Amino acid sequence: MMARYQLSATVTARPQVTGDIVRLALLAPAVSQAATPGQFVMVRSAVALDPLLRRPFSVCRVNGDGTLEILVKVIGQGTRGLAALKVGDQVDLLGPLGHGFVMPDQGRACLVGGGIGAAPLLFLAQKLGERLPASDIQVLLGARTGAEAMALALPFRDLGLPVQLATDDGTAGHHGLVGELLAALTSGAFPTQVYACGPHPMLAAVARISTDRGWPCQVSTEAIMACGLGACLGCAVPRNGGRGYLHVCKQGPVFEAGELQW
Amino acid sequence: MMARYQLSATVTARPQVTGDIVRLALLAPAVSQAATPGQFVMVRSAVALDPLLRRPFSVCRVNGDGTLEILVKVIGQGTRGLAALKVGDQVDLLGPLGHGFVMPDQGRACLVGGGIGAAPLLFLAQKLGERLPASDIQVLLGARTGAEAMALALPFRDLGLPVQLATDDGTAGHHGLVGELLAALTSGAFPTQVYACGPHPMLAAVARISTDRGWPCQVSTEAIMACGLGACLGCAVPRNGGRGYLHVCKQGPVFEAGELQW
Amino acid sequence: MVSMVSHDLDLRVSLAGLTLKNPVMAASGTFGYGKEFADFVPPEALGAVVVKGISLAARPGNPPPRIVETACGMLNAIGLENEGVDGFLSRKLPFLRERGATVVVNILGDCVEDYAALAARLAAAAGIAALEVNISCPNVRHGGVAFGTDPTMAAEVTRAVKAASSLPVIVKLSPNVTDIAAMARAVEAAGADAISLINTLLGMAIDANTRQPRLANVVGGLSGPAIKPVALRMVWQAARAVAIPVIGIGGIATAADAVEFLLAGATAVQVGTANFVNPSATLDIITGLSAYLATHQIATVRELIGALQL
Amino acid sequence: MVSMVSHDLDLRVSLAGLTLKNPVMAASGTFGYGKEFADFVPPEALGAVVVKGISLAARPGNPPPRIVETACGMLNAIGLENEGVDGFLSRKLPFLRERGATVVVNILGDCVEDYAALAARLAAAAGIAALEVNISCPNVRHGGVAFGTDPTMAAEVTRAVKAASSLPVIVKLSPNVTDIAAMARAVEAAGADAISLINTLLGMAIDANTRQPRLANVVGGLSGPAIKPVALRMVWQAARAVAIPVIGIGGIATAADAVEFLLAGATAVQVGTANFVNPSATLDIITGLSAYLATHQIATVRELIGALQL
Ligand SMILES: Cc1cc2nc3c(=O)[nH]c(=O)nc-3n(C[C@H](O)[C@H](O)[C@H](O)COP(=O)(O)OP(=O)(O)OC[C@H]3O[C@@H](n4cnc5c(N)ncnc54)[C@H](O)[C@@H]3O)c2cc1C
Ligand SMILES: Cc1cc2nc3c(=O)[nH]c(=O)nc-3n(C[C@H](O)[C@H](O)[C@H](O)COP(=O)(O)OP(=O)(O)OC[C@H]3O[C@@H](n4cnc5c(N)ncnc54)[C@H](O)[C@@H]3O)c2cc1C
Ligand SMILES: Cc1cc2nc3c(=O)[nH]c(=O)nc-3n(C[C@H](O)[C@H](O)[C@H](O)COP(=O)(O)O)c2cc1C
Ligand SMILES: Cc1cc2nc3c(=O)[nH]c(=O)nc-3n(C[C@H](O)[C@H](O)[C@H](O)COP(=O)(O)O)c2cc1C
Ligand code: FES
Ligand code: FES
Repeated sequence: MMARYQLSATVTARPQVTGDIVRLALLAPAVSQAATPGQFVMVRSAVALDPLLRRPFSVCRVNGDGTLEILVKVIGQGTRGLAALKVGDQVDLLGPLGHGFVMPDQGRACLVGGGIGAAPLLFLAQKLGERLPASDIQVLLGARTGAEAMALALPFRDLGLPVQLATDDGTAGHHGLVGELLAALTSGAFPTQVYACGPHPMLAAVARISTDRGWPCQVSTEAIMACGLGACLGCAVPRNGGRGYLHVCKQGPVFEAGELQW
Repeated sequence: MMARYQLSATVTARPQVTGDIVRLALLAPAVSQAATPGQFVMVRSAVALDPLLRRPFSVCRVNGDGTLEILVKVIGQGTRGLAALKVGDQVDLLGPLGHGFVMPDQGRACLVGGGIGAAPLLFLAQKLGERLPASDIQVLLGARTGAEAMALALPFRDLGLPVQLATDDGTAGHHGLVGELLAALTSGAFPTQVYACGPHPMLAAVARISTDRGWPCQVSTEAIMACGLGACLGCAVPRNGGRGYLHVCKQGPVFEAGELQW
Repeated sequence: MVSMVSHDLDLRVSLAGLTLKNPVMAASGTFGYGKEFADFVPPEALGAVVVKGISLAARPGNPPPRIVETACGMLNAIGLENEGVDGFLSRKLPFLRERGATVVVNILGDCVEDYAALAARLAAAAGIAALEVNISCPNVRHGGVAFGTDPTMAAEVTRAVKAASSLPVIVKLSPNVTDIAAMARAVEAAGADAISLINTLLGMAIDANTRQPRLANVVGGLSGPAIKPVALRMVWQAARAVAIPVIGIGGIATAADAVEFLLAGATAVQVGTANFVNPSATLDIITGLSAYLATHQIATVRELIGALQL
Repeated sequence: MVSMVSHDLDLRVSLAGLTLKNPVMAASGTFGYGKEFADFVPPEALGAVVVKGISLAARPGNPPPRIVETACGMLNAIGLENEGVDGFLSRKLPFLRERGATVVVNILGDCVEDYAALAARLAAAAGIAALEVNISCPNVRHGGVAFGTDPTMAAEVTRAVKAASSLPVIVKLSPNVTDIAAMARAVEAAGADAISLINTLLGMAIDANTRQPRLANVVGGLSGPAIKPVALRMVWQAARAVAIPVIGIGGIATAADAVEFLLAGATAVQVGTANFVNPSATLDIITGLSAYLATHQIATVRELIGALQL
């Protein structure tokens, strides 16, 4: 088991990514150094007891200066509080947690992200880029609008990776689902490993397409969490074949698509 | 019944008064205009549900620019949160509430404050100054230390009022209790009305001294409050003579000393 | 796409023979007698105003401290301070009657006869829409606890109140019981026209530094958002146990909270502690309910009652 | 004037024939089997580690969602997922035994015989200090609710467990009852060496937008700071009703919270939901207790037990 830390981290930057997504850079050298792609951190900003529980966020980038970055999309009370943080504020950070992506040393990787699901894929792309030539890493991103898709794609493009977009409203890239981009890959571009993160229906589609074509597929999943440490058993997801449950915070968040019931 | 308001007020200034007291200036023209000395406001700063209830604070000054000021002494969670506010932050304000000081048009007033109890007396001094010559308004302030006493006395002195100090540690003024300053007044300086605010034992002493000498005495009291509107009946204090209870938020916070059981 | 409250939206609900203009009531003990909140809420705008509990004779209440804040909630041990039924009728009721508010009078007594006498007295007065029988307040040694935790005694009080008055009778249940469904069934069988729940959970707080209880009464009633999950569960259980309407109470602070209780089976809700946090809470919830209906394109709030999807 | 933890400060308490190095235990279901928290808390530093509830056979638990946050608390409906007693003994217990932790095993069954069989099985294993009998978990239809809300059945389980094993037996009470003192007396009479309380309050949450329950199991157990006032009241009532030691549980997150429970009559406390908020909560509370003793110049934590000033 890797070391995990609980510490107070300072917000060193908080650029707005889209209307409802901010990027938080958190100074936490130990966590930043220990994290691997697909792992997550649990964050709490309240001084009071409401909201009570930490909220989980994928590590989306680590920097040489000891910071790690997360993308926070505003959903409810917890994320609203985090998105309202200012540079210099402190958060309570727990991590790195969970089982991340397994990375190959060769082959072609295809990263498929839906909306905020792009977050862990960015860190993955960062690390894959150290192992594979950029031309062997494809990135497919789906988003609601072109503006959101462009904003999410930007850091991938900064890594020199080609990104294909799909948007719900057709204002950038393919007008439709990101799974359709995956399904449309031509034989020369077939991946030897698919990585996916996004809303459940998207993951289910990507898992089905990958299984149909015989492409190994790793998915990063979500569940409501309390402890993040494998203790509370709150974060259960059904195991494939009806044989009980897996726990997202410990056996996941990254699973082989075949391990889960879709 | 005077009009009462619930509104969102902006913090326009927050000077630190002493180590654990800050002054908050809140932009709330309607409340600022309606408030009379001895009245209070209830303030809430949390966006979350903890802490849940508003906290009561005496109006300590109103300004021509539509702001009112409160002094906040850090005691627990609620006051800690309020003291951490920054200029530009919003608070939810309810007020003005309660029954304030009754002010004379002639005679000699003596204002006796203990620590943070100076807060409502400042507003009182401001308004008394419009009715009485400064030489007929005496201010006696008690505090733990000289530094605290000086800080609390400053705005009274700015009004041109003479202030006598008593400190627990003897580092300014009389080494002892503020009640002793009252008891030591000489006949030429006898007040026709005593006004007091401070911790319960101090109020009890001031009430006893005043009663002994036949000086009318109004005290501003505290109780834990929920509604501030006379509805919950939480803020009860025993009525003199064992005949039930009075309610601080409605019949008070200012009472004739003789109304209360000491 | 929520526009202003549309006039087509129907917030009316029927309860114990009454038609309420909307399902949002102010809970007993948290709204005084309406006048205290009149700067913020016109009492006639509410489904009903449930007044502070009234007894036959005036009661002074408990010594202070009477309240203490807890995590997302508060404890109170007011001790049922009130002016007595005569004081209520002469000094409190007229304001609400003149405003045209729907008035529900919360009553409490030390014995069955007290409840019956109160009911008879109030039935003779004009301007009262219903009685709410408080058998659940945990603060007073006689009355409260005993009636509210025993189905037989609860039924007895219910029968006595029904017999003494022609007003609709709402029986307010205590949550401090093993089987809330049994309590609900008992008072239904005894003739209750509706039930309301929950009253406060019995709780306690201690000052670690002084080593003393934070309430002079030692124990008190827990209310506020902290208790909402327990209240919602009990409303759901009670609503499935009886055919009479259920009024949901406990930690309701927003329109979404109110919708949760309606979905669980409540016909109306009462707002208590939230009035202290936001004096306009009841009005805000009414507005929020209209917005909810508009957003979800539901014509009447009655469609929500018991509409939980299992 | 609080200096570092002085070696003169005595945090030891005695309980059910055990001497605990301090009164702070980790509560069942919130601390896994100790290993999950080992990066943050050496399990041997705690008064005891109460492990997740164990049944005879493995249980898969409830479908998700299993948890939902509520105001200052959370609901859980884990459904008692566990590997069964064999899995526990072979895969979970060794770590705690090797670390020298004081291990309390929380057990649960569907019938009296299950409890007896579990007790016998665990009594034969090395490294177990005591059993905690979970008669109170509200999540499972058989077992849980019925045993924990009926004094006769609770007594029966207690007797069976005592008869089947020589280990000290702690019976963990459910708060979902009218009369907690009666439950405490019933299990004391049946031979319990100590009682622990409270388990979770039965609660519910609904998503107003989807109209569905937020837990797949519909109802779940409420825990966290929200329930502290109820827990403290029940601990106080139970401690006055029985002579055996009481372990206080419910919303404890700070040393001050722990002191409140000790003052109310608890000999030790368990920390549950707070472990999720702050993985070091148990250690922080131990440190805070030492600081409290130093500040108040109290030589032993035992002086606090039941020292509420009425
Ligand atoms: C391993 C993991 C990694 C994640 N990575 C990111 C990320 O990089 N960026 C990001 O913006 N979000 C991420 N999330 C989702 C994020 O944790 C939730 O959006 C957040 O917890 C919602 O909190 P809230 O208080 O704003 O909403 P709440 O008010 O708590 O809930 C709003 C809604 O979201 C649901 N929800 C609550 N908590 C979770 C949760 N933990 N997972 C899924 N749904 C939940 C609730 O059921 C509810 O319907 C991740 C979740 C997991 C489990
Ligand atoms: C009419 C009135 C006017 C006041 N004016 C001022 C003022 O001008 N400046 C100022 O700093 N303070 C004033 N106070 C006191 C102030 O309201 C309390 O200090 C504050 O509510 C404490 O909140 P907290 O969350 O920090 O402490 P908590 O954590 O809530 O409590 C800490 C301690 O303070 C006690 N306490 C809590 N609330 C109150 C209360 N309302 N009154 C008395 N004791 C309480 C608690 O019992 C506890 O022992 C006034 C109180 C009243 C009733
Ligand atoms: C200060 C206070 C006083 C109360 N007085 C009464 C009362 O007189 N009669 C009664 O039936 N309930 C009384 N209650 C209970 C409330 O009506 C309500 O049932 C309870 O507070 C739960 O709702 P809430 O969480 O919205 O506050 C009182 C509650 C509070 C907080
Ligand atoms: C996720 C979770 C799982 C739990 N599992 C068990 C269990 O297996 N056995 C048991 O007796 N209590 C269980 N409990 C109850 C706790 O041990 C404790 O009694 C309760 O949570 C109240 O304490 P708290 O407010 O400190 O959490 C569980 C609680 C939670 C939150
Ligand atoms: S979040 Fe607690 S086990 Fe996964
Ligand atoms: S604070 Fe509610 S009546 Fe005074």
